[in-house]
Amino acid sequence: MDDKDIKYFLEAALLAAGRPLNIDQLQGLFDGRMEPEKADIRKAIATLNDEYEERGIVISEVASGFRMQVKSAMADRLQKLWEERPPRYSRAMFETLALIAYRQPITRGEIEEIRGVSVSTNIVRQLLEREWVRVVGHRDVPGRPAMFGTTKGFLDYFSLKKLDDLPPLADLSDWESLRVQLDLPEVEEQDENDVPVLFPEGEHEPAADEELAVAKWPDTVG
Amino acid sequence: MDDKDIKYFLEAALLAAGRPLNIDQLQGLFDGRMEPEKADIRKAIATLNDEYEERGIVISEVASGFRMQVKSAMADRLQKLWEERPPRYSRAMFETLALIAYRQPITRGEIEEIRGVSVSTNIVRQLLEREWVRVVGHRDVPGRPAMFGTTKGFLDYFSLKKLDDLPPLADLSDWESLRVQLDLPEVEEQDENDVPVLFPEGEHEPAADEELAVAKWPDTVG
Amino acid sequence: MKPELTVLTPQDAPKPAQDEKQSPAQTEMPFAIVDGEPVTTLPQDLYIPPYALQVFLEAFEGPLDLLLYLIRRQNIDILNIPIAEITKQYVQYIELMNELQLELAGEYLLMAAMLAEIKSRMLLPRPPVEEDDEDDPRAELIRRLQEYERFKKAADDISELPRLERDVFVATAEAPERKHVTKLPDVSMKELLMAFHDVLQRAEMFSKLHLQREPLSVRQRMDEILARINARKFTGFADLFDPEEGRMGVAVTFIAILELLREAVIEVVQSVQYAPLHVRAASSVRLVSEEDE
Repeated sequence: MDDKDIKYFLEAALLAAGRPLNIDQLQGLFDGRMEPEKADIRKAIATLNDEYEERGIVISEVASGFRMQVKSAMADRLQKLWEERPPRYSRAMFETLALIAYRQPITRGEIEEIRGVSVSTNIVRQLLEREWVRVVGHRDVPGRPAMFGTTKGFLDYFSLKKLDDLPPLADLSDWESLRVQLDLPEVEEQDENDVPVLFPEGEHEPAADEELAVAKWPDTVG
Repeated sequence: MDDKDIKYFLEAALLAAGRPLNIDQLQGLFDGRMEPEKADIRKAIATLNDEYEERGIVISEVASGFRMQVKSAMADRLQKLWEERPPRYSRAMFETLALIAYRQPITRGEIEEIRGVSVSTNIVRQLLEREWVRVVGHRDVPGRPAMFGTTKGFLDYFSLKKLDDLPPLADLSDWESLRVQLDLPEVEEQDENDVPVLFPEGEHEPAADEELAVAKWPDTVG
Repeated sequence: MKPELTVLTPQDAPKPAQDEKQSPAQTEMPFAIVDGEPVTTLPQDLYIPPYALQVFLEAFEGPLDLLLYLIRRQNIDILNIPIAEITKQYVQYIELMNELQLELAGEYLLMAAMLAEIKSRMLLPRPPVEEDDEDDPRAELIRRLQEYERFKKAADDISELPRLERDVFVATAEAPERKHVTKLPDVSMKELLMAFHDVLQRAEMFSKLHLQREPLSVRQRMDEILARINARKFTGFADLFDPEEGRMGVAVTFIAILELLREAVIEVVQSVQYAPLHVRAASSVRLVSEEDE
């Protein structure tokens, strides 16, 4: 095993390990016969670091050994990598938010009654954490359930000056006019049977095609 | 930003990410002003791979994008790094996975029909939890059974770029000879669109990969 | 002497040898220990000692798999296998299982019945004219075996693909000062409205609930009133009205107060007759104002 082999083997080991490896561990990776001296290993690591001069990586020595890392100047420019993709809100979350917006103050029980299914604690927490809704009081019934209302933050997010600016309920029955009013994209014609069958609640990501499912309904919702 | 900068930035990004990044994600990492063309990114990746010729790493392209990985020759020698054995999977799981991969979208009932034995809930859960398969919809028949399909994660795990890259379904011609020898009638008339058995009512459009799976049939059946 | 037989569950299976890649065809882990020896592969012939039968059966993925095994292990060109012979062997297995009082899966019995039927048919003289294809169970059996074997093979092919964690390792480098930022999902008014539309439609379809289409301004005003009052002290009823809003505004405020009263969120009190009305949050209602959160 020549110097180059040792060098590239160590490089691959550190890149594959994803954790610091100490000199004994590095040495132990070699087959007995070709095991280099520790000094050779240190020399190889130094050589690698020289080669990395221009590159974005470096082998640094930390408490538990040698670790391959991205240089900090480079890491700064890579922040986007760690911006986690925003999770998608569920349909249940949107429905809950909409009910709070239009029917506030409203309790969780009342939301559940209208939706016909239970509202998970998680959804309520999401909405509270996002600071779109707040507890405005407690209803005087057993359990003293919290009543929810929307916040200024909610209005700000949707560029509304006041709740009044939410599209009036009545207009919801006329989806077409609402679409025009909100400047929503035109809905394509689609076969009746596709949409409802393939994407049941909860198991899908709300996609563009969902508009279609909704677009059909106005006639049924007097 | 010159070619070298682009190259080393991409290298650092792929190493820092530890997961496949597609060309859009790679491009998006650059500041708007210095954003290179996609072609330049591809070129830089090719150059890096040339430079890695002697080294133990390689950038490979899988379903979700480009992935920096340790070359397999090197990986064999690095087994000692991992104390834990890689997860092992049962044959039942692979058979189920194969049916989902080649015959998607497919329901559990359809899988059981072909395997001649029931599919345990455990196997389905394992596949879902590994995120190798997902529910792509529900068949519009009583019980509305879930239809399964594979994910990009599945392709990534097995170092495939697309479903087309799966090994072709075997052409088991001796079965055909057997059929002839036994003087059996033709098994079934099957033409190019032989999918109806498995995909009733045109609930999906056979994708390119399915044609691949089906393309072999005429020889053996027809 | 009856050998000791242990059927292993995946949990207590010993760490398998490195031979997975060499023999991926049958199983990935030893499925039994017979006489203390781990069994990792099926025998090359059909002579399976009865004591080991159970474990071998557990190695099969069902009756199709067993049948396929019997056919393939003949070590004879498949062309020369009379289906009757295979049937005989399969039925022997089933009988053996019965003798050993092994729990028999229904699928195995079903297959045995199907094979028995095929066998009996073959003993009958051939009908002079073409049989109806649909009625020939041999055709169906062969179709199923063929289909199953294709996927059994495909499963092997997939299991031999290079696998992350086993054959492929991702190369990573640590990024020291990385900050985790979780972006919040974007929500559009459209999504909100669609959800609302949806829930209204469901409510109307499935319940007697009739949502009133009241003007939002009342809800808004209810909100504003709630923000101004609290439970500890009284707020003048008249103070809630802003004459500058005009007749409409006053009416909206009034309806809002009535609505809050109806929902028992507020109380209106009067110390003596004709004294000014006062409003406060209902004793049982605790209001939280947005500012002091």
